[in-house]
Amino acid sequence: MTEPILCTPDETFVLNLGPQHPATHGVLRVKLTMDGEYIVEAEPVLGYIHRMHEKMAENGTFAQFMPNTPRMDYLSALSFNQGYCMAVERAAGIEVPERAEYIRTITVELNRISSHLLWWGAFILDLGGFTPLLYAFDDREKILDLLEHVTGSRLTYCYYRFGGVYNDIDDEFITGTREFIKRLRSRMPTLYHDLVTGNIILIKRLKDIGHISPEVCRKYGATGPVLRGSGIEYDVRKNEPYSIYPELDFDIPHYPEGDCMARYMVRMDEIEQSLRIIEQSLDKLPGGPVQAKVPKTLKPPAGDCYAAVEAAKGTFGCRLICDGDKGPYRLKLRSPCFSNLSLFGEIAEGMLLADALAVMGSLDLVIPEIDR
Amino acid sequence: MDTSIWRPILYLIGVMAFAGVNAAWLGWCERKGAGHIQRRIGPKEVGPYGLLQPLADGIKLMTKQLLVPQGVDGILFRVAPVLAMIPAITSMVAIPFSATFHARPIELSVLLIFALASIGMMAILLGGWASNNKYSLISAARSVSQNVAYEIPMLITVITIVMLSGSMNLEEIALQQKGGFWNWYIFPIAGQSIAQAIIMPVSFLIFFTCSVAETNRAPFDMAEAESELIAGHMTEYGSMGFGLFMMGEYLNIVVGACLTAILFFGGWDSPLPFIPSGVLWFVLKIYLLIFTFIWIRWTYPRTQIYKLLNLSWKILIPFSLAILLLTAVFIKIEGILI
Amino acid sequence: MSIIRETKWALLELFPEQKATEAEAEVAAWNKIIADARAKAEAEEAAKAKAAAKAAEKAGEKTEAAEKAPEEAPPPEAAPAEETAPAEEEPVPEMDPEGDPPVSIEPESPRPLGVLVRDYKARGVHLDVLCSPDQVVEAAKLLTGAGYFLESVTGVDWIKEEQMEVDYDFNRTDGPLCRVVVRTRLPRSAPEVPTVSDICPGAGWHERETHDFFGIKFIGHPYLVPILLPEDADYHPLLKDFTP
Amino acid sequence: MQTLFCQPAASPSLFSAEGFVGLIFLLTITIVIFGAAIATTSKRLVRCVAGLAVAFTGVAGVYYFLLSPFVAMMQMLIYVGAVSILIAFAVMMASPESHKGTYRGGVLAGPIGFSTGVIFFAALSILGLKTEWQAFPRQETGSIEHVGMAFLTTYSLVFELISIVLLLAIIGALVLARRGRSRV
Repeated sequence: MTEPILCTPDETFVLNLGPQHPATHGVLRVKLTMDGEYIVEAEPVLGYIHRMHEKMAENGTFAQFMPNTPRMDYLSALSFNQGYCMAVERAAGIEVPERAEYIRTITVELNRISSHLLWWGAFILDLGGFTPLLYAFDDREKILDLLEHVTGSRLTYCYYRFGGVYNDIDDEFITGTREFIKRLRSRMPTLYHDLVTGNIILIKRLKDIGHISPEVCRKYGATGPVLRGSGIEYDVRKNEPYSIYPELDFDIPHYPEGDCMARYMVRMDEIEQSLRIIEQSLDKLPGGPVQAKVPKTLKPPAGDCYAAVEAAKGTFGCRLICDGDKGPYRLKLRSPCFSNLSLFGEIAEGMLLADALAVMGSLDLVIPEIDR
Repeated sequence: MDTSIWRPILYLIGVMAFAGVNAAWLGWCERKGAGHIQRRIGPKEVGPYGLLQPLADGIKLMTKQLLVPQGVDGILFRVAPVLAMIPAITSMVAIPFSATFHARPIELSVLLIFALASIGMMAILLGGWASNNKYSLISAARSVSQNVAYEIPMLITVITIVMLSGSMNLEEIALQQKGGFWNWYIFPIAGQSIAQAIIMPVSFLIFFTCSVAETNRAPFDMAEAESELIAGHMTEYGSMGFGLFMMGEYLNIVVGACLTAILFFGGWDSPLPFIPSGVLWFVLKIYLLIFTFIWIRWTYPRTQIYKLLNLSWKILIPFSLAILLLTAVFIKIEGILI
Repeated sequence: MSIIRETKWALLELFPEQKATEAEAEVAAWNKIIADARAKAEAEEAAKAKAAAKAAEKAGEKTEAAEKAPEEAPPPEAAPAEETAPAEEEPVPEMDPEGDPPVSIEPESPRPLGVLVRDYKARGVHLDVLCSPDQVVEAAKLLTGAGYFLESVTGVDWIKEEQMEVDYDFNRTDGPLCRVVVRTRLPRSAPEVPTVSDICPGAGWHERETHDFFGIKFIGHPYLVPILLPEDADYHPLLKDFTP
Repeated sequence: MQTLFCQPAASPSLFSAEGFVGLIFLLTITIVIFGAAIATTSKRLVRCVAGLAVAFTGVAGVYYFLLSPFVAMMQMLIYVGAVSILIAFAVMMASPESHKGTYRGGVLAGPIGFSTGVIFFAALSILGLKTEWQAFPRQETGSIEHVGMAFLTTYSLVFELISIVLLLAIIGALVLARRGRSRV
């Protein structure tokens, strides 16, 4: 760690990073107090695209809120779909058919890969490498095509229903997915790892930069790849198994270094693990219905429940409080990036501007999800 | 006085035309090259293969209003883009395109190019400062510290070549490398002296790295690192102010490529003795070098400013000094032997 | 001991009354189990005496095993919790000192302060703590000391009851799963609760958000300014009587 | 050149090579004076530095006129490329705010400066007028060998002194820079 240069307060200046800035990936503003190129203090300012999703939930029925979920984290929309569905299913006591759970797993993992691919491209773009973004988009395009085929939309999927999924998958999707797995597996080592991961400039930019200790993660409640990059083997899919994850064989990649490179490697490995999960789910895919019998208007009994899923960025939690009515009495959406970003202020101190932006990129922020 | 005073003037006009056209279509080349590197097509809508895209861009830039934001230093803000362009164009005068195709023989053409390059640095500095924008200011500070750091190893490597060739005249240097590619300074096979044979490839690497850094190109584009500083010193510039900066940048690349081609690749000399040499070879070489610039830019991520400076101060400068010393020793030894 | 049991007993420190009754219930439950086991063993012994020689051998092994269990019973403090009334006539389910405590009965609303064990399948949480506002900091300290981290903070507006609720979701990253929700009820007219942001800095933003949406004041928060709402916002949109 | 000033009637036509050269000479002189004027009168430090750079460029032009391209180039490289940029750099780093004025000294600063300038100018003019100027034939082509030899033999002291110029520039820049900051 480089020590910040000691200085009197009047030698610092405030740099407004954002709300429109190439590195903030959206409308995030970071108020940086700088001493030359060193950051003395960093304060993220949020809320530029706050849309009050939680109030919208209270105003409608359970089903009416469904299309709001993909609008939060538009990059891993299905995870948010699933989190909300799980909360409602838990409250109403709905059992999801096995085939639907498999389909959910396949699609949500595809979505996770697409989210990680986009992050990968955008992160390298933050570091000044332009080309990988397009390679990532090339592969992501295939996922979008596949998901479009079953869900009907390309980005803001609203595919899951309480008690199942909207649409059954067909052979075209299955063969397409298998082909995609083969394709990505063949491209990963050359295009992704040889070109970028092994690049000396990239390694120098990421190694020993932005060290986040497990203690800091715990203090701020950081989850997902950020936490796993700090060496903690925590994944909701394994620690709090939901859906069909207990039946599948996959690992949780984790790296103890806690620097940007560790977070980078976690995500890269997660892509491979997701491929494994999809492959196994496709092999085991059972027959049967994809939608349970669910009453037309859901009226879960009064009470509250909590459901958490592993979204691409970390734990997405839904606290649903019902009062026996047609819609939620209160819906709290615990978004992963909100917590992940909150530690930025602490770790950015004394960092170079360029490094701080690398760290911000490595947190994988999606601003609509933070602001909700 | 030289009576052929019109020659440099006409040449200058020619060079200006060349510069404008070149900068515009280098932009096209860059976009097309980037496109193909990124497995997409690149510009294709305007004209065949998007060849008229630069025209469209130029018209767009020219018809836009030159916005002078509030709080900027008006004069310096307007002067800076021009200042970025002038030295770049002027240094073209010093470059011999072939044995006959040059403005006028300038004895110290290498020195002239470096002298003019230092003015170009001033443009970024003033433009960045006058913009009254913190990003621009940081960018100006960065680019100056970067240029100062990289000018030193670059000059030292040039001095080794000057020592070998005994001349600061680019024409003279090019002529010394004539007669096949094995005579070019970069190739260690059959050079004129032992010193060249051993040292030149390393020297070339240092020189090329420095010229990438001096022209503010990725992976050393600290001054306009868009994820950190938006567009650096050009953040506040629109229309032709921006256009001039861009043209200046492309011209600097051309000058850098020309210099590299002459110093290390024999200038207009053809690679094999039985093929006639000429300006075409020179153009081919510089465009190959420019392609390398583009290729590097679209392949590598950006370095970080302090690591960049460390690279210069801790690696390139000591190495280039060692090379300088070695060259001097070799030349002396050869002098004694012969 | 299971993590849920451990956490429950740690949290019961906050509620001495519930702790006392639970401990008593534990002892009673254990006594009953021991008594049952003895009775079972005796019955089996009687049956064994009647049985043939081969069957007698097998039954003997079982008795030994059954007799071992009561000896392992822990002292009352560390004893596993048991909330179902021990006096119930139906046979008490087999108790495993390593296992999770059984689910609490759904309490009548308004529920008393204390710790409840929830059905994870239906609720998504394991432990549900209702405490008074001034116990929140203590609870947070206990939980972070036990290796938990704060996942989120949120509020609920119970307008009919003229109350506000603040929920703190705790989770842990290492070891087995245990989700704890700590709730506290505040009067709706003056919702104030001490901040936990000095114990878990991550709470800082969540509390700011809750303040934005509900107007709940977190006493001692270092920087309680709007985070998601505009900086000059003086309204709290998640209140049930909010009209835009 | 003197003919140009003394005998305007006999001055060569503007479009001849001679006339054009004279024009360029006048231009360089104007650049020097213009730059110097900016450097001394401007209220913004950065503009002063820019003016200084302009003046240096003009001086380089004069050197070129004196058939000494090497010195002209060095003038550009060292004074414009290094000294001015160092100063400008330091001034910028001193304060991020743009409104950084030049430092105004006491009441006596103006008159003293002015009189020093006048005395200097007068002395130089007298010297220039009194000296019997004669054109030196150009001794050599200014090739690298000659320059190198000259640097390391006849003018070695001068060569070393150049480094002091850079040192002075750095110190001056630091002095300028520190002034804007709080005295710690």
